[in-house]
Amino acid sequence: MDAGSVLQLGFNALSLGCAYALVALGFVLVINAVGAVNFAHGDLVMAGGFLAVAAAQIWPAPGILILPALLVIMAAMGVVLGAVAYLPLAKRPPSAVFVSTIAVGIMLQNGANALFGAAPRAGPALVVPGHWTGAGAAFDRQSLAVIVVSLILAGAFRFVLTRTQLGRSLRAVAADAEMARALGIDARLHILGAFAAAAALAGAAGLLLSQRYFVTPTEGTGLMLKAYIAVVIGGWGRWGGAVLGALFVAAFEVLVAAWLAQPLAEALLCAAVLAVLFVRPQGVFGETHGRRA
Amino acid sequence: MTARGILDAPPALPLLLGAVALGAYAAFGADEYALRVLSTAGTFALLVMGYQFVFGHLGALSLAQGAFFGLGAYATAILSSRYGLDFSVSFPVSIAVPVIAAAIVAAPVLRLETHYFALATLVLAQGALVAVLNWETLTGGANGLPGVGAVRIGDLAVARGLPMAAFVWCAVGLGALLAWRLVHGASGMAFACLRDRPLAAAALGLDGAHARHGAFLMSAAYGGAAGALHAHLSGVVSPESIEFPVMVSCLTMAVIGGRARVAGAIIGALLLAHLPEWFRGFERTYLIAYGAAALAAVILAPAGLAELFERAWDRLRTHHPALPTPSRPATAPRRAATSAALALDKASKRFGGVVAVDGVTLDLKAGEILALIGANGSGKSTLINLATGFAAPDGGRIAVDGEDVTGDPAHAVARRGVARTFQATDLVEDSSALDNVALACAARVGPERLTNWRPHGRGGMAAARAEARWWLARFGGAQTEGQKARELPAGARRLVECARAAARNPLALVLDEPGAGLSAAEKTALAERLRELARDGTGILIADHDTEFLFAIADRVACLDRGRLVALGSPQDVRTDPAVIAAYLGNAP
Amino acid sequence: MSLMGARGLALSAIAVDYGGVRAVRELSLTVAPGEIVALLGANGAGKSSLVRAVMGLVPSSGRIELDGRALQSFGPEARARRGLAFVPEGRRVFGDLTVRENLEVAARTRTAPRRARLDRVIALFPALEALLGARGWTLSGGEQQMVAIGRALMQEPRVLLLDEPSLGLAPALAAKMFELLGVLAASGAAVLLAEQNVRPALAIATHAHVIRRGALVKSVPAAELAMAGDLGALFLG
Amino acid sequence: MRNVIAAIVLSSIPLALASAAEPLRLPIVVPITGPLALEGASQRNGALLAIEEGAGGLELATEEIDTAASAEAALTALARALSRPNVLAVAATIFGPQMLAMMPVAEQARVPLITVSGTARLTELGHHFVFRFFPADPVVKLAQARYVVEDAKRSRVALLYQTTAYGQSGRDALGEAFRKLGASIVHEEGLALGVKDMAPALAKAKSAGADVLVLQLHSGPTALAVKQAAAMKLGLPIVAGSAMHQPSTAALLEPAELAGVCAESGSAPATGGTPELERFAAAYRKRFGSEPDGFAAAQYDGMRMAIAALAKGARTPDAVREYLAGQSHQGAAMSYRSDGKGNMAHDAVIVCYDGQSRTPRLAKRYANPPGAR
Repeated sequence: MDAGSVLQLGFNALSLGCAYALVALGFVLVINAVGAVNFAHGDLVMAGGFLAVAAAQIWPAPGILILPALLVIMAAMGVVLGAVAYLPLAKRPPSAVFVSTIAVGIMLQNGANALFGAAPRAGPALVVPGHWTGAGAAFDRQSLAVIVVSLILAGAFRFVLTRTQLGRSLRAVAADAEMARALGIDARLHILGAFAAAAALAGAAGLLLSQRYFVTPTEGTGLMLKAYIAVVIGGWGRWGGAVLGALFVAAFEVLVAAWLAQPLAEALLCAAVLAVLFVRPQGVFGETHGRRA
Repeated sequence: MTARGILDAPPALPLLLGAVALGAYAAFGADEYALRVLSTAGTFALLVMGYQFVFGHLGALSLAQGAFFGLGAYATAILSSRYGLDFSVSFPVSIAVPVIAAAIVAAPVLRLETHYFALATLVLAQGALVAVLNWETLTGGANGLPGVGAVRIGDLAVARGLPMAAFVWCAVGLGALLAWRLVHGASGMAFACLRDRPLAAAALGLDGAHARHGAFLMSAAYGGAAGALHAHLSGVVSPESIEFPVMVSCLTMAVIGGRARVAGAIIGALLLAHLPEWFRGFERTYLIAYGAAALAAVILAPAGLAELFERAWDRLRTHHPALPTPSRPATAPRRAATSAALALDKASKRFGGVVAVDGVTLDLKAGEILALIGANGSGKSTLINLATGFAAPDGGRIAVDGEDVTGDPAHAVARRGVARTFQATDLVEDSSALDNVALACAARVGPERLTNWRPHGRGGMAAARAEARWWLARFGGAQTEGQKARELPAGARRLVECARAAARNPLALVLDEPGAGLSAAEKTALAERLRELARDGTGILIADHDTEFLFAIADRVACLDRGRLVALGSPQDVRTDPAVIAAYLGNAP
Repeated sequence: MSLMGARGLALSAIAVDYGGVRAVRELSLTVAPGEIVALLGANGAGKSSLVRAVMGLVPSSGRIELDGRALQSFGPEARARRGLAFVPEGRRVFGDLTVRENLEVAARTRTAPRRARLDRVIALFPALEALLGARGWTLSGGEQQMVAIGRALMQEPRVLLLDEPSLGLAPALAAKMFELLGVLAASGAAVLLAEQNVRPALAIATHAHVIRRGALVKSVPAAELAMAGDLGALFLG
Repeated sequence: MRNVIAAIVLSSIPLALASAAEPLRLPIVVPITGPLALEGASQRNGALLAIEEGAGGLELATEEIDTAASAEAALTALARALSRPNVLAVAATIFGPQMLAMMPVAEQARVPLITVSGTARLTELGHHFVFRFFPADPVVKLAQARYVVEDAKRSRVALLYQTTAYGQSGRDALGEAFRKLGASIVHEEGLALGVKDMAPALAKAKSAGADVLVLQLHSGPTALAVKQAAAMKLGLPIVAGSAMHQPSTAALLEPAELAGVCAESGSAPATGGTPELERFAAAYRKRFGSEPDGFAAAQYDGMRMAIAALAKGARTPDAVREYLAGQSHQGAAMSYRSDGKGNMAHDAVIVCYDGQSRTPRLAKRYANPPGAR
């Protein structure tokens, strides 16, 4: 394979990895906020994709203009998810939340199938189509837009978490909800906020993925598993780790698959994850301190 | 068994009624379709029963149960459709294959905890799926293996419909009986303790790693059996049999039915296999209704339907089973062979930059009560953890009855004859006070027996309970013995924990703040019991904040200040020691 | 006993039950603005339960009033917003947040006042300035304690509740901490201090209450108790 | 909980009432959820259209029963279908492993299954109650391979297939066909259903020196591969499997991206070609508001043939089976006649996109290609 192809594949992997990173960030947000895995997270990504498809039908605008409205609608879905599938089970072991979110995922998946049908759908293009060529590779504008939008959203996410009072409060609730309440922070509201933000990120990822890779009702579980792997590789509960983990997963999917073969890449990813777990059970980048099991 | 006797065995009557109702429905009320759903529910019931060992009883979120199911199904499909082998051969092999796979991965995987364990098992399952999809010569690839015939044992073929449903449910019945025998009584208590209170379990000498290993293999065995039956029921085994949705169904059934009850596995499987069928009338949206129903079930009965029914049944029963007559322990208290039941030699422990215990040398003589005092943060708890194996010292040695146990895990130290209580009482909340103590009685004779995954008779637990009543009464807990631990007030919990530790007849009994939450009268009674135990030869190391209480019972008092032993001597001497007063009242500014 | 109109914190017949066992028995006391009230007693005596009950972190019965307004129906977050601040046992600094974030998160106010408050806390604990970017979990015990107290001060509370603040502090650091509480009280805060480090607590307190098994056994001006010769007996029996 | 009980009671009412009147039942047992729902929905629509057209005054009844994704679920769905009285034929799943599970049960119940599944093995196991109205893999894959070799004049094949039943069955048939035709497969790679980026596989195909790209992928992945090949300017002609002829696949792509792409199918109703097919396509568009594909047409034809048997007086499933096995039927897509094993369809078409529109033109028709039997 020539250098141009390698460059091309690296570019593709980066674009895919950036979209996965948004998925993983939302996933890790809920883990940090409530200490439980949201099994419906992949289905939220799928829902975001279909919402983008529907929005583009109503208003045929570039995806970038649809994005703000999508974020709002998805955030509302996240609040509902948190209120229905988490709050009633807040005092139960995390496995109860696993199952409640599995149930919500089933509803989302079949709801999408009933509303939109089973056919894969293409979301709206983010920007005007086109590409630049250079160094033997084609840099698709959509993929570049995916990278840019992901970076902006991940950056905004980071900014909110680290630079705003809202973000600090969210992280304080995640670290020690009781202490946060003693500081005057409404823990329930912030937990719902975490679900809202996670769903919004998932929806954004859904929009970004839907144009290039299409969206089908059944793809949620696969995306959830990828996010799960990314989050554990990156160190349970670490924001930066989740992003790097997502890039790692995408690199396997594209680069290792190109080097060897797709099924082999999949098997090797499994092996790599196991190796990481056995050698460094706290993840490649370590686990956040003071996590709640 | 008399009618009253049947009522006494809590699960027997409803289970019997349930089985009869199920049988009547299958035999008279069900058409082929209903029998199919019933049979499918049966295979899942077996799968979930297996899953309960690892997920329910030991609380480890394995995501490999679906893979075990798939491996069993593929083993049956390959053996019976390729080689036409008899059920009597293919079935045991189908159980063996996942068990062997589990045994291979167990050592590294079981070291991992919580979500790391979950992900490792998930990734292994994904790996199995990739292998099944791509090793086409063996597995038929994505097309799978068709032509798995009906169950055939010798000349006897089990026909589709009622015979197969009966066959599956006989297997469910046998599996349930075995599962129940494995996890009821003392073993069940031991698993509950390992799951909910791992520290207390280690203090009782229970080996968590060993138990998890066994549970993982058992779950694989049940998964393989369920997969084998599934193969015969479907006639085709394709990768869908090993894909993630199988695992998701299993987990959902276990949570909705009940994590650690055999009946929960059956109820969960029956309900979730039938739910989508009930909603078929909604046609294209029936799975949305199914999801909503599953969500409602987990919200309304978060501890599982089995427990919901159990509570309702408990409320219906007006009388409670008679408890066994208290009996004195048959074994004599252990005697230390050397003068020091427990000895610390220059033991040190540091956390980060802080030295919590700093070169402490201390002997606990057999038959002596040694009090440990010191302000909060002075290192008492760390010292106790070092002495009982709950923390490994950074320097120095620890010996029990003259034998070096430095660095041994807590359960091994406990097995040498060290018992302890915890500052925050560490009881199995869902068990009665009596059973909490009975577990210690059962664990005294061979704690390894409780977690070796072999069926046990009923007798053991009855004898343990009888003895536990004696211990509990001795520690003033007679009137609370039937109550669940979580319903007990703090003082009663302390006493149950003390009784539990004492019931192990230890060489060394280590008590961490046993007096907290006790009334004056209770403390007096406790002091009396401790003196008796000491007279029997037990060495007692006791830390408490109530110095009045300590000085009254101690033979010697040791005072810690910031990790160092600042005083050791008779209560009178220590009481007036300036170093002790300084340690307690704080250094003047 | 009518507490209406009293300034500061007034507790009346506070009782805390843990599953049938009384950790605090019908306990009443007041803390006026500018006053430091020490709550003394061995561990397990009920000091911690009382302080947590006042903050709303454990359910209790009885009346809790701040400047004459009843608080007991509010959750902890609402009590915090009404002027209560809490320094918990074990500090409970948010490990994943930096020191600056730990402090800022407590100031539920606009940016400008928040910055001013931060400056004031730094002025009180100059050692924190160099640590502002450090994560909570990397701090030593003493540093964490400074953060925990600083965090409470960021709320500009009218009532400061402290649960064993000197625990695990080196003597010199503990002394500084106590000194600081005096400064705070002088600026008008009501301070309720649960402490087992008796002498330094008495040195700064205006009033002292000794608790044993959940009940008040002695309530006297602090100076009086500090003079008493039987101080050791109170704890060592 | 009360809702659940209410749902049980409500859903059992139709069961109880059903036995009162006895319409002729043609249940539709196909995947309408899960990863095969797209193909299953085409089947369902085709069958529904056929049943709704009626049978000259006969009272027909149907019921959609989802087979989801597993063989086990398919068996349960079939058992549910067969639990009603008067079931004369079943529109059965496109998914091979599900068919393999259902066939012995149908054989035992003596009810014919009318399917469009391509899996070769279905009709090689000696079952007498399976009727396949879509050309089997050996037929369509041979057509696909012949088009590559004979019309496109290519001989160095890169073959990408899905690691699913559809992909692996098709790969086997393609491999055999290319071997027969003397073309060499220079690159072959299996792709999982969740794979998002096709670039690695395409790049390898190119560097292996292939002169044609042959796809045996599902709808979404086919579109992805075509789209990425266009973006990469791969420059290879693409001859894809039947998923490419589905209008929902073409809808994912820009017409320009489709230039030079061909696909096999049993028929291409969206393209039309014969009056019968155009009439079917018009009726389908009117009823469902979407474009029909070859699966829908084949399932429609199969059900129409069964209904023709009813119109001719067949009142037992055995009689319907006999009619299907012995008679010929002029359907919308082609004329059907059993080869003795239940293979009813023997024609295949190749359609190609011209880069101007999303509707392909008919490039080649392989009527009853030799070597298919």
